[in-house]
Order: sequence, then structure tokens, then C-alpha cells
Amino acid sequence: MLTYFKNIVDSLRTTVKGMQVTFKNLRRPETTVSYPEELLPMPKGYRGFHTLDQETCIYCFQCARICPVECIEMKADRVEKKFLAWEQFSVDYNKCLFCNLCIEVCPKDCIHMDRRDGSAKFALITDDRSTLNVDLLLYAGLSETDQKAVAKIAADRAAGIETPPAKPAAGAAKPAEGAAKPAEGAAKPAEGAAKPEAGAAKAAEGAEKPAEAPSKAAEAKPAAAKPAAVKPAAAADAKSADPEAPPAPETHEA
Amino acid sequence: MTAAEILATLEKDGQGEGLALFAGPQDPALVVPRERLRAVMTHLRDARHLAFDLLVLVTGTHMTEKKDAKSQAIVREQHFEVIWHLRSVRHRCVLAVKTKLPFSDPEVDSVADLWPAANWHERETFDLVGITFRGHPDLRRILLPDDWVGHPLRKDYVYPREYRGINLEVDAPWPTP
Amino acid sequence: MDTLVPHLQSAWQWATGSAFAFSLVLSILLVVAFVSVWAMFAVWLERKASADFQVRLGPVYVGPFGLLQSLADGLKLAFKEDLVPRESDRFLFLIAPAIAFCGAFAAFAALPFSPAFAAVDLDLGLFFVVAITAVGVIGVLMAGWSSNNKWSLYGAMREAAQLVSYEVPSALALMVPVLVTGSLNLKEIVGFQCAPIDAGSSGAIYLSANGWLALYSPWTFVAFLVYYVASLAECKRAPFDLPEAESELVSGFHTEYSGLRFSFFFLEEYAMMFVVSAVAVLVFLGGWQPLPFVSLDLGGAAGNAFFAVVFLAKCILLVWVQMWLRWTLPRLRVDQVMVMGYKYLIPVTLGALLLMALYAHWGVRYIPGIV
Amino acid sequence: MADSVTAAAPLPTPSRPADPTAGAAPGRPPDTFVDVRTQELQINMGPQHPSTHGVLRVALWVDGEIVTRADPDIGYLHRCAEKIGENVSYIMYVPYTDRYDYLAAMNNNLGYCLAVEKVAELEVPERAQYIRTIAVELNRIASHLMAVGTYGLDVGAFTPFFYAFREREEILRLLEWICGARLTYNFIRIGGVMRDAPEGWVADILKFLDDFERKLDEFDDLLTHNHIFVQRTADVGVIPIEKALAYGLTGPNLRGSGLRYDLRREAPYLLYDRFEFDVPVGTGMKGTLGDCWDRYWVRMLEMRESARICRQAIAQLPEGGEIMAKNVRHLAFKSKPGEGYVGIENPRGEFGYYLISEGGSSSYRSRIRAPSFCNLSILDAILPGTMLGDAVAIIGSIDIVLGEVDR
Repeated sequence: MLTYFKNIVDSLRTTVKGMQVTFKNLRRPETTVSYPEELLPMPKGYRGFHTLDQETCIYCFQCARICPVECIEMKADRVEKKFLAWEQFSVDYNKCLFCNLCIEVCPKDCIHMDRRDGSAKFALITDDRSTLNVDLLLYAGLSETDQKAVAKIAADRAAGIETPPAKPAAGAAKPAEGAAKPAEGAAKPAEGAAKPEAGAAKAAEGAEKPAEAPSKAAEAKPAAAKPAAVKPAAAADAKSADPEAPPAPETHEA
Repeated sequence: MTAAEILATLEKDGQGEGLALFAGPQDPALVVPRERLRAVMTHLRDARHLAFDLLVLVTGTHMTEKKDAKSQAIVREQHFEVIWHLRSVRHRCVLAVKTKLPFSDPEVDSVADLWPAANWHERETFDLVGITFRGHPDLRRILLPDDWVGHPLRKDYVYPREYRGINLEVDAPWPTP
Repeated sequence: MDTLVPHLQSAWQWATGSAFAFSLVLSILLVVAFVSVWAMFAVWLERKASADFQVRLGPVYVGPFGLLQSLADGLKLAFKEDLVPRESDRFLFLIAPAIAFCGAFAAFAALPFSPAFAAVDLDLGLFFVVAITAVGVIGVLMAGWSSNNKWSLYGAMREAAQLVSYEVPSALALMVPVLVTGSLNLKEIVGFQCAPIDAGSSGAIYLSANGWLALYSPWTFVAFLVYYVASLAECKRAPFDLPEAESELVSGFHTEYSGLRFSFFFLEEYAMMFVVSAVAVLVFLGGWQPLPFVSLDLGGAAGNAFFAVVFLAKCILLVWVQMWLRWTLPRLRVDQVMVMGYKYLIPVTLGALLLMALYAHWGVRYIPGIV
Repeated sequence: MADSVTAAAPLPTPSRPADPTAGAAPGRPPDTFVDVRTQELQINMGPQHPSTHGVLRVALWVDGEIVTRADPDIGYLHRCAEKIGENVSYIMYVPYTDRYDYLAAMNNNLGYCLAVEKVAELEVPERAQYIRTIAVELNRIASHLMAVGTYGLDVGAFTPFFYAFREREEILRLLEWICGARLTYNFIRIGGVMRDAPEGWVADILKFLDDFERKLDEFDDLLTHNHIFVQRTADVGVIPIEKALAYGLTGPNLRGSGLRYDLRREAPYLLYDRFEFDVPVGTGMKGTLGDCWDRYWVRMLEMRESARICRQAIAQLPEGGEIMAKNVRHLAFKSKPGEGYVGIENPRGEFGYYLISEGGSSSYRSRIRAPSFCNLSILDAILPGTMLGDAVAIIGSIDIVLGEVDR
């Protein structure tokens, strides 16, 4: 009999208590946002769609090899052993795990999952799966600067001028070694330190032309300016043509 | 208690017949011949000074033939191993019990009546590795469909190309851009 | 054919010329319009209330504060395919939503919104409302049975058991004020609550002799609580939403319904919510009187409109409390629902009824010091 | 599992004869009895059902509202993670471990990495260990929040779910801050952690924890002590200690039965021997020892303990220092030959990883002990005799994640 009345009192008391809690929350601010219009701030280093800094990439296949699901396909031709004529660099988001491993192994820090200009893009909403295999290339074939460089070499050859040896280039690149320390401590492949980090000076297997570096940097801008998304990144790279400049990852701290 | 101590205890209890110690670099294990498995397991569970009352894991492994790199002599025959990990709540220790099964006859006694927890583990081992547990109350596939062919965790497993009209080709079926 | 046309014409003339037919058609139209608008508003209110309780945003896109969201949803439902399961009992399946809706819809006929604003002034208004709302369960049973789905069947059976059980305490709880007022006419019950202290007094504002029935006596207050709880069960609201218990029965009796037919079940639920709240307001909370012990006597169209607004506001408040409860409480188990109905609500109501009868016999409302 | 292709898959035939005394099975509420025997109904709960927490299918034999037999059917989410573990390298396998128990991905990362570190004999820097502890305990809170929130959903209370999610969102923000992902972290790596704690992270955690404990009290008022909730969960799905042990239950489910057994205490890994914390156990406060309410209550208490551990770990966190063991190269990592088992305390129980390595960059055999898998196997033993609504409450109280059950 006692439990009978205790039950009645208990149920009324706890119901009122619960209603107090819900009423208290009635006045709390909403925690949700109207998603597509309003975005939550993304922290630095979040994992979303990839961006590729095509000018810097040395086509070393490390990202494709570390990928647990083999979602990265890359294909390029080496022209004159140092210029890359891109055919394909695609990430298949049907498979991608967003595990960040490809970013960490990159010796040149040229593939990223956080958009450096802050245009967060991470939603994989589609009704057509074939659209999820995304090509990250901004242009196929040689970049404009490379085209000019190759043309120049060809013209030189035709004229009988020998290409200067690579030795002075290695000397010029030396000061950059200190700055080329990868920012994230986790990824530190050995060969990364041997080459200048600066984006504009296109490092191709040790052969480097110091005289061409500034001009390349100047021309990198129009080449990369076509698609808007990567423009700031490319511009930042162009600015950091100075070998003493800090490595690329630190330019997107803001 | 370590595996060596447990082996000594078992020998003292008169259960040591045929037992051996597998001394790996990390976790040593008790190696039990499959004929004696139930007796040893029952003792491990019921003896108060052992009291392995929690069956943690049942693992089946397909060990392939291994040859010495230089002499080409066979250092390991192809066989199956079943490993039971037991935990004693009272004595705060974990023990691995190993049994080797010949490749041609992967059958071992079930311990599902000693630890009901073994029921699903043994079904899974049967499903994925293809080891039969004698005396299991309900030995059928648990994770894979009933009509699946083969046991995927065997090293010689061949991936099917198709299952009931579903294309299982490894290559992506969607086109590249 | 030639002879039929004049007949029809004269019949039409009679019908349109007749005040009765006109008012009938008008009231039906009004009730239909009101129920539809109410259901849309209530769905919006439910979504907004739940969002507020759950610190979410709720509907924001369609219209101001998302007010037109339910209209958009209704349109969407109207354009959806009307699926009928192949193995279902087709006829029953198709008419079940209509029947379920009829009960709640018909109850509106007897609800007075203000002294002069009622479709029909029934002497047995309260009885009619209680009886007609029970019709809905037949529709639900038909829906569950004809769907040929085991979950639907479970939902329907639970609904039948629950409704039959909870009709008893809710009707008994309504008997307590009926005992006090001595009338089943809803208008008269409200009239009792706003009766002036001295019969001869006149004026727009006066003290009422009895006040709201919920505050009339402790036993009427108990009856009010019991009625409110039982009415939650009658309109399948949490914590008694077993017939459509989502986590147990998928969607209960309307699992197989889609499109407009599905929306009819929705309409029924929200119409029911209004009906039970309206009955609670009329019987226990002074109907259209805005204050418990002070009554207003306003005449004319403006007065009636004011009363209707007060009445609606009270109903919406009660509906909102229903929602508040729903978004606070877990769901009872099916046997606990029965236990609650038979072991708790019915004895409590019977006790209240008995004591109220004794008090009425002695001519007192409450005994100071005892209750 | 049975047919997954044909739409009208027949229910598996009973392999045991139906118990003729099932109508009077223990666990039936005392105030109901059966006077008419009617035909049993077979119903198919899942794989598409709101409260099976994923794609679990339970074939139920019911007599009215009372379950007489239950046959859980799993495997709808099977990916053969163990086979994948044999095919990809150690480093590449870490993101796969996120996908077993996707609500406690940090813990899975940790269990796997500890196993590899044990076999490969790696030393993990101290700072990394502290960061691991903080991340794992935060993840445990998030996982328990999900468990208690969805448990509220299972018994029909919607709002607690959102309050739990509000808190969980905050944790996900913290974890996203440190590793860039919200659910599948891949944060704890072999030999250390992926990134060092960013500036302000630790301070934010402390701020969150202060607020969080107040919100837990609110949660208790709303759900834990609610009379209806207690009625729904107390005395329901009672698992005695012996039964729990025999069925290999671990984690909150075992502790809910009253056994004080926590691997963080019994076999400390990471730095758990440096922290002070209690191991809450069920006491049968609202009903019988080992009922659904006890399991739920253990989770509620464990969240507070996790918060305590987090605070201590933050207080002890060394300034600066390495976060990665030496000689761990992404592409060139190779383990020593050997085999080892590591069991850690996941939010759902003992997550074990048994690794056989023959040297080389990938394992010879990976075996996962998924706590949910073992916990779920008790289902057919405790469901008979309960009501349909109880079945939902029991499945919810065991707190399974199907990604882990099926692996």
C-alpha cells in the first residue's frame, strides 16, 4: 500500500523535475545551425577534400603508396627529366578514408586536406557516385612556365648551346635546407630535407637552374591563377621563392 | 601468473600430460594437444587456484608452410592453430592456450559448454577459418551468408568474382573522370 | 429525366433557401477549415516546441518562423504515391484513415468556442464528444489489421486495448464535474463556472460563485489531473504512444501508409489533441472565461470573438503542455500502461467521484483542515 | 546470417524445440499471466528497425507481447577487417581500426597501436602517452553519451538524446581540433600520436569538463531518476555476475552486474596506474543487481570518472617533448616477428587485439576481440520471457555498435 502511494508521488515528482529540466533548456541558445548557409568554423588541419600543389609535386608516388585504399591515381610524363607533363592526379572519394596519411608522407608538402584559403569543402553529397572520383589537376600537360623552359632548351639545343651543369644549383639550394624542415613533426621523410622547400623553384631530381628560378616564380602566378580555389596557395608559393622563406605549411596559419 | 607458472601448477595438479610452453618473444602460451584440450580447459576453469572464468577470445590461424630461405628445408608444416585467450578475474592474469591441428583435419573439441562466450567465437572461427568444433550446439556461419563458399581467413582463399549476381571484382566499377 | 430536373431544382432551392441547410453547410465548412488549419498549426507547434526543448532550430525556411512548413509538408504528402501493399485488405486499408479521422472530426460539432459560437448546442454534448472520439479506434484497428504487417497489427492491438482501458478513467473523471454541475451540456457546464455570486447582479465583470471547476474542490482537481493523463493516452501521446511506439514497433499501425492517407492519421492525432484539450478547458478550466474566479459577460460579435480567442489560447496552452510532456518523458511499457490505467487512475477517480458525491450530498466543496 | 538477397527470406527454423514452459519463464512481470495459449508469432526485428542500433536483425518468437525466443542474426556489415589487416601494412591499417567501433575510434586506434608496439617493441614518449590518455578518455565520454542518449530513445525519451549530443558535439569539436576528423580519427599512431596538442586545447578541455559535469546532473534529473525510466529499466534484463562472466561480458555490462573489473585497473596500460579513479559498479539501487538500469547507471558514473582522469592527465601533462617514437617511418615501418595480445578497456568492454607477426610490414594474422560481439551473444539467453518493449530496452542497455560486431 505504501509503495502504491510512493509510486504516485514519485511519478508526479520526477515528471515535474524532468519538465523543469526541459523548460530550463527551452531558454538555452540553440546548438544547431542552418547548415548550408551557416558553417561551423573548421580548425586548422581538418580533413576534407584534397588540394594538390601541382607545381611543387615531384611525382614520387609516396602518397599513392601509403594510401590504405589505393584511391590516388597519378600519371605524368617527365620531360627532359625535370619537367612534369601531368595527365592525371585523381582521388577517388568513393574509397578515400580521409586518414591524412597521404599528407603526412608527402616530402614536398604539396598535398593538403585543409583548404588554405578557408573555402571549406568537405561535404560528399551527390547522387552520382562517378562524380566522386575527382581530378585535382588544375591543368593537364606542362605548365606554361615549363613549356617555355622546355621550348628554350629545345631552341638552345638547336642552336648548339649546352645546358649549364647542375652543380651551382645544388650550392644555391644549400641555405634552404634549414628552412625545409617539415612543419608537422610526424611526417619527416629523409629526402625531404635535401631539397629546397620553396614552391616556385621546381625541384626535379637535383637538377636545378638558379638563373631561371626568379623568372619562374614571376610566371607561376598567371599559370595558377586560372582556377580560383588554389590561387592564394599558389601566390603564397610564388612569394616564397626566396630560399630563406619559411616552408609552405606555415603560410596558412591565419 | 605467467604461462610458465600455470604450466607448473597444471603439472602439480596432474594435468600436465602432453603440455608444453610456446615461448614467443612477447606472450608465452600453453600448448595443449587437442585430445587433452577439454580436460585441461575444464581444469583451468574449475580449479580454484586457476579460476579462468572469462573466455576472452578464440582465434583460428592458418599457418602456411614455411621454408628456410637458404636450405629450402621445411621449418614449419602447413597447419592450423587455435588459440584461446582466457582471463582470470580473481588472479588478474591472461593466458593463451594453443592447439595445433593438422591441415587435413581441422577439428577440435568445442568449449561452448564451459564458457557460453565461446559459442559465437567458435561460430566465427568456423565461418572465417573453417575449423570445425566438435560438440558445438549450433555450428553455422555467423558473419557470412549461409551459402558463401570458402573460408576467407585461410591463406589460400580465392576471392570469388561474383556472389548471387553481385559483381565482386576488385577494380572500381565506376568510371574515372 | 425531364421530370427529375425540376424536382432537383426545387430541392436545391429549398436547400439553399433554408437557413438550417445553409448553417449546416457553413458549419461543416468551417469545421473542416478549422481542423485543417489547426492540424497544420499544431504540427508546426509540435516541431517548434520539440526544437525549443531540444535546443535545436526547428523549421526555419518556409515562411516566417517556418510557419508554412506544415503546408509544404502537406503538399509534399499530397503528391506522394499512395502505396497499397499487395497483400493488404485493400478496401479496409483505403477507408481506415477516413474512419479514424471521422471520430475526431465529428467531435468538433459539439464544441462551443464561445457562448454563441458552436455548430450544434447539444444537451448531451459531453457525452457525445466522449462517445464519438472513440470511433477513431475502429479506423486504427482497420488500418493495423489490413496492412498485413505484424508491427502494424501490434500497434492496432495496443491502441484498441489502450483506448478501451483509458475511456473508463477519462469518462469517470468527467463525471466528477458533471456531478457538481448536474448537466452534460458543455455550455451549461461553462455557465456553472461563470455563474455570478448573487444571481441578480449584472454587469460586464463580476465575481463568480463557483470559479473554474479544476479549482472548485480538491476532488475536481484530482479529476482534472486524471482526465488530462487519460486523455494523453486516448490521443496516443507520449508517454502513452505505444500504438506508434517508434523504437519498438517501427511506426505502429501506420507503418504501411504513405502520402495523403498517412497525413490523415496525422490530422486525426492533432485534431484529437485539440478535442481533448478543449473538453478539459470547457469542463475544468472555465471554457472561454479568461480568469478563474472573475467572470466576464460580453455580448455581441466582438465579445464572442474575444471569448473564442481566449478559448483557443487555453486549448493551445494545454496542447503545448501535452507536447512538453511528450518531449520530456520516456514511454511506458505496454503492461505498465494497463497497470497505470486500471490500478492507479480508475481507483483514484472512483475515490474522487465518491468523495465528491459525498461532499455534494453535504453541500460543501471541501472540508477545511481535511480537504 | 541467412539470405540477404531474396526479399522474403524465411526466418531460420528453430534449432531447439520451443520451450513448452516458455510462457512462465522467469523475468516475466509478476502481475501478468497467460491463461490462453495462442499461436506464436515470428517477427523480424531489423535489420531495418529504429532501435537495433544499426543493421542487427533479431528474429523474435513472440507470444502476444512476450518474447519466447530470440535469435540474433549479424553480419550485415561484415567487411572482413581481419583479412584486410593481413593485406595492408601496419601504418595503413590504423584508419581501418577506426571503423570497427566508430563511436570510440580513439580506443580502437589505441588497442591496435598498443598491440603493434608490443610486438615491435617500441617505446612511446611520455607526452604522447598523456595525449593518448586525454584523447581516449574524451572519446569514452563521447561514446557513453551516445550510449545513454540513444538508450533514452530506445525507451521513448527523445530529448535526452539531444542533450547528450550537445555535449558530444563539444567533445567532437575538441577532437577535431587536434586531429582534423570528427569520427574516424586515425589519431593514435604506432609509436605515438599524429599531432601535438595545439595551443589552447587543454584549457578548452578543462572548460568543457566543468560545464559537462553540471549538465550530467541535469541529465540525471531528466532521465536517470525519472519514474517511468526506472520502471522501464529496473528489474529488466537481469544478468547475474556468473552469467555475465560465462558469456564473456566486459566493460559496463560486466560492472553493471556488480563485478569491479576494469582493465585500466587490473592490467594497466598507458599511464593509468598514475591516475586516481574509481571503478563504478552496479548496486541494484533501483531494482535487481545487474538490470538495465544498473548498466545505464555505470555508464553515467564512468563519464564522471573519465572526466576525473582527464583532469589529472592534463595536470600531469609534460611540457614539450617528442610525440612520436623514433624509427617509425611511414612507408618503411616493419615489425619484429612475434605474437602478442593486448586488451584495453573500450567504452563497451574489453577491446583486444591479437597480432601474429612474421616480420615484414604487415601482420600475419590480426584478430580483433570486439566487445560488442561478445556482449551481444548473451542476447538469446536473456531475451526470452521479456516483453517486446523490454527487448528493445535490453538491446539498448547492452550498447552495441554493429560496425564492431560485424567488423
